[in-house]
Amino acid sequence: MNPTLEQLTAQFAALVAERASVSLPVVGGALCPDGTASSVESGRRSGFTPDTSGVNPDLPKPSPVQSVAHALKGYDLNATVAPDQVVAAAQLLDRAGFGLDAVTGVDWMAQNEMEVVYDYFHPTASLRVVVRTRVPRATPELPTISPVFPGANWHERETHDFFGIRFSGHPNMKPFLLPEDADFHPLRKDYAP
Amino acid sequence: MIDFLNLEPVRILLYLVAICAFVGANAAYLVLAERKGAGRIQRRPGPNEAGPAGILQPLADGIKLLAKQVMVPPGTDALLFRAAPLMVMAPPLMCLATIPFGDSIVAVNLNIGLLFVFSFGSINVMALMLGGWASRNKYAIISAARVVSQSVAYEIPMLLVVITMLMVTGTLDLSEVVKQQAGWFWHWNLFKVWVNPLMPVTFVIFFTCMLAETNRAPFDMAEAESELVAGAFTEYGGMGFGVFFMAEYANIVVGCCLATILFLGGWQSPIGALSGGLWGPVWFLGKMYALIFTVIWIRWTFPRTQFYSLLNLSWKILIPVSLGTLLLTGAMMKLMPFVFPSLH
Amino acid sequence: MIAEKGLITSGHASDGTHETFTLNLGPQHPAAHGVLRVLMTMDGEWIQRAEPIIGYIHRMHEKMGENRSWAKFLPNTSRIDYLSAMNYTHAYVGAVERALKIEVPERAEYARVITSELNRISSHMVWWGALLLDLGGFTPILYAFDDREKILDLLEGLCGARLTYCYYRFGGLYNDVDDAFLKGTRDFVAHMKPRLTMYRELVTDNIILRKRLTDIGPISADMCRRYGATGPVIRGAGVAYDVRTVEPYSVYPKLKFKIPTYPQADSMARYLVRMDEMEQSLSIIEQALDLIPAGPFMAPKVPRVIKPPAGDYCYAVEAARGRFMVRIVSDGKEIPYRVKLRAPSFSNLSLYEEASKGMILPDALAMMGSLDLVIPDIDR
Amino acid sequence: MSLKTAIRETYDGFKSLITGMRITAREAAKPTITVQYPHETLPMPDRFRGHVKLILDPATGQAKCNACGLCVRACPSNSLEVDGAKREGEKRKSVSKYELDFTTCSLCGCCVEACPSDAIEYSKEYNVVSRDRDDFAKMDIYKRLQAESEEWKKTHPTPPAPPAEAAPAATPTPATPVAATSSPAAAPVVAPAATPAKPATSAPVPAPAAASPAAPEQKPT
Repeated sequence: MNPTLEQLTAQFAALVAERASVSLPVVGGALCPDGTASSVESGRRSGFTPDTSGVNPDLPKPSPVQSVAHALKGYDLNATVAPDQVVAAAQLLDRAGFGLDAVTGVDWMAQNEMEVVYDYFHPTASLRVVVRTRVPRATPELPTISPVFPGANWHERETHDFFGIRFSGHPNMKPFLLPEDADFHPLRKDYAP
Repeated sequence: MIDFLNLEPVRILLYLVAICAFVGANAAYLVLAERKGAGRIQRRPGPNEAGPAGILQPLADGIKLLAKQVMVPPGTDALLFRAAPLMVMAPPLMCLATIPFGDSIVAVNLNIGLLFVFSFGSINVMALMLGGWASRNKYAIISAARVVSQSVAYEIPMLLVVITMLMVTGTLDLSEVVKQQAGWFWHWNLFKVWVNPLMPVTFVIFFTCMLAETNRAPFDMAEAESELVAGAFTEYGGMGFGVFFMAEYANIVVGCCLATILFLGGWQSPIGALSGGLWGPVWFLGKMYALIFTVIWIRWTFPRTQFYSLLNLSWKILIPVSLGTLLLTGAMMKLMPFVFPSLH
Repeated sequence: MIAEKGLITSGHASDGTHETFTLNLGPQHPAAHGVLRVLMTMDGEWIQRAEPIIGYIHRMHEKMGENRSWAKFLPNTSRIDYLSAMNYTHAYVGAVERALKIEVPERAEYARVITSELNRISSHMVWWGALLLDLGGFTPILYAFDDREKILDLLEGLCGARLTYCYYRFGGLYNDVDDAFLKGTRDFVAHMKPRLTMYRELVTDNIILRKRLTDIGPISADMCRRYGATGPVIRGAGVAYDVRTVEPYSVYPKLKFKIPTYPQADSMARYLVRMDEMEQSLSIIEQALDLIPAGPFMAPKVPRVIKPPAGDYCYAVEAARGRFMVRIVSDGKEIPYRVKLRAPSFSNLSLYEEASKGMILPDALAMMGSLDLVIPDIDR
Repeated sequence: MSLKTAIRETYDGFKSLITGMRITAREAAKPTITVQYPHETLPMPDRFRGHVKLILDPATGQAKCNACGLCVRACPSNSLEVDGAKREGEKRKSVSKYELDFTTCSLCGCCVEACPSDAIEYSKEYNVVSRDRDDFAKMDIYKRLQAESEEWKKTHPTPPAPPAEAAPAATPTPATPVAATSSPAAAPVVAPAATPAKPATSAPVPAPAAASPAAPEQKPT
């Protein structure tokens, strides 16, 4: 009944392969959608050195879908999808019986991108899946997964508060943790209090 | 001088003052007893700073409440808002006038004392309802609605029990009820199982209804502070609140007095002897305060009931059972008429 | 009983003809533990919609993490959920250790398990008392605080603080567990067992409490999954999800303990799960006390300046309220690039709007109590 | 629900209520467990983390601290302000200003841990009160040390003192149960010091900052 890591990896590989035409280089498990910068270059630009420590060495090279040693990273599967695929990824995990752990962002200012990270847990199988996507920093927008996981409602509102990432189709994108009149997004790297 | 004291208006006036003082002192010191009792049960000393062992605490509380401004929130019905504390205090005072504390210590010995007490006791709910309604507060009005349905629900089994007792005693005169229970403690109505085998159950029903009627835990729906902040009293401050508080304790005193008279032999001694003169009030107050202590004990032991369990308890358990005892008593009267004093 | 309540509820709430009103519960309300506000649309005493509004004590711990060094963020972790500070520090310390690949000495790991479980018991005691306070029972909280005081004294003697311990360090502990603590803990375990029996007789068996919690606020396993509710909430729905076994950390694999689950999925099930967890925690502590080895309490090679290699690392622990996860993103510098704190109460509360629909007000508050919310944990 | 189960439930329920009342009655018979706080206090454990304090070097009667500033850097909330100056005839710097912003201090203990020369420790004072915000915003730890130092000088008239003789004066003894006294006007009022040998330190006087001997380059706080 419980999904296995292999199944999930295959399913995610298939999901990502849908966008094979826009297959993008990968930095440390994270996607670099501008496509022009090589991984080393973008790493140097941000002062971010690629990390392949937790990557299963059996896999040939870093790919958008990696199985990762839990002891090294704290999760088992790391999948990077295109921004408009997050709902498909959520549906895939919903069918496999996963629960939503958290939605959060990371501001990669040097690369001019916002990363959105979806954490999933499985109530019975010891599996943790991380789904990532990147959106341009100037227009951070991606679809909401709250119809699939109602728990995402609050997490997405929080992410919107902190990063200014808009989740289109969200039922209630009101200020959440910040004051109602707050026009700043504190977790953006260029925010100075 | 003696003639002067025997004049009826003077006697009434003196009793009135005494009853007011009794209610005031009881309210003040029952609060302290409540807090001390809660402290004991929770293994802490309770209030112990004001005076030796905290005995001046009620005074300090009283001064604090008196010194506070009485606020009338804007938009309320100011007249009713102010009237509610008065209305809540009046019924227990009236009731106490007919309670016989001893052989001859009674303000007005009415021959319809029981009826009098219950008719005035029912007014109480009006005051809480008005207070809650006039506060113009959502919590208060929810509480007011609860109080009314709770009061109605518990009036019924209580009166059914009282009718049972009426059948047993055959009189509405409270002094007469006590006189019938003279002698050893098995002459008390509580233990008269040959009159009605369910008599202890009847007492438990009466006691439960009394708790519910006086809004005491575990039935304190009116003041369910974790749900309704302070219920009907939310908007009251200072002495307005203080009067509600006093009335609660005065009602408990009335309820426990009634339980003492109806079931525990009033001012009669439990051991047959030592019943004359000053012993009367001693036994009476002893029994009454033991009941009040039980009320306090119950409050600090149980969580609050849910509202529909409270109504279920009344409609599904207490009313059928009290009807049962009523019918049983009626049957016993037909079958064994010789044990009933009312039929002699 | 459940059909009865269901009948009353649906009869009112689905009928659109009733006039509704808005009840603003909080942010200062005796039943909201802390500054939580719930905006309720009521039909009489029935709740049509209850929307929790949070953020009143939001402190932006995650931003604080981004402008101080890795070690300086340690004290913050005790202040997120102040009732299970040990567990929270454990998650953060564990994440950094995972990044630095530090091997923590066994003695330190056992000490962490003992203190974490003590902290879990003390947290459950506060919940127990507070729930009973919500239900109008005043006395249990003082009994619980009496016993909790013993835990706080033990932990104070160990690390000098009573609530915000900040006891774990990268690679070990702040100071060694002394014999006085170990002996005191043994005594506490012996003291606590009869007390738990007393708790059961006084409260758990009480008919009033059972009536108030049984069949109230059903939260199904699927709902837990969709909302990410963890901890006693999901275990009260019959799912044996516990980070200690699902993603084993520290020395938990070496210890034997049961994961209490109850399939009823109501408030009583969540209540019973926590009561059983206290017993299990006592058993874990007993085993850990027997197994704790002598040895160092700090890893030998902890760098003076913490600079985890670039990448992101997660570490999840089973805190008293459920799964607490720290995700750190490092860019190889002295200061974290991003610290994400995944708080269990946040997800547990997010299902409140759906779960409380059509409930009567006191039941909704009883259910809120059974979720065991800590508002600073939600607001972070 | 049949009548039998209804009666059964009523009976069990009633029994559970009686059990509950029996338990509270039993607890009521036990002695109280509270500490009557202002009248009696508990001893602080040895590892109690109060606010930070400077340690007196028993050999010299001066602070051990050499103002290296590691504690300042370790502090997560930037609560410390330390300055040092070279005294005449001494090679190394010694502390001349040690101010703690107690309003932001979270008592985490990072400073004590960071100290390389074990020159600071936790005090056992926990009921620190004052009417003046500045007593906390600029808590002068160095002033307290100076007061201790004065005491030390009284017991050691001829420096340098032999260390063995001086040792007891600085050995931190476990805190004794103390009554929280109302030290009259002195602010911050603190519980009497943990070491009974030094009664005069219990209430440091809020003296102006000029009293510290040499601090010409104090940064504005």
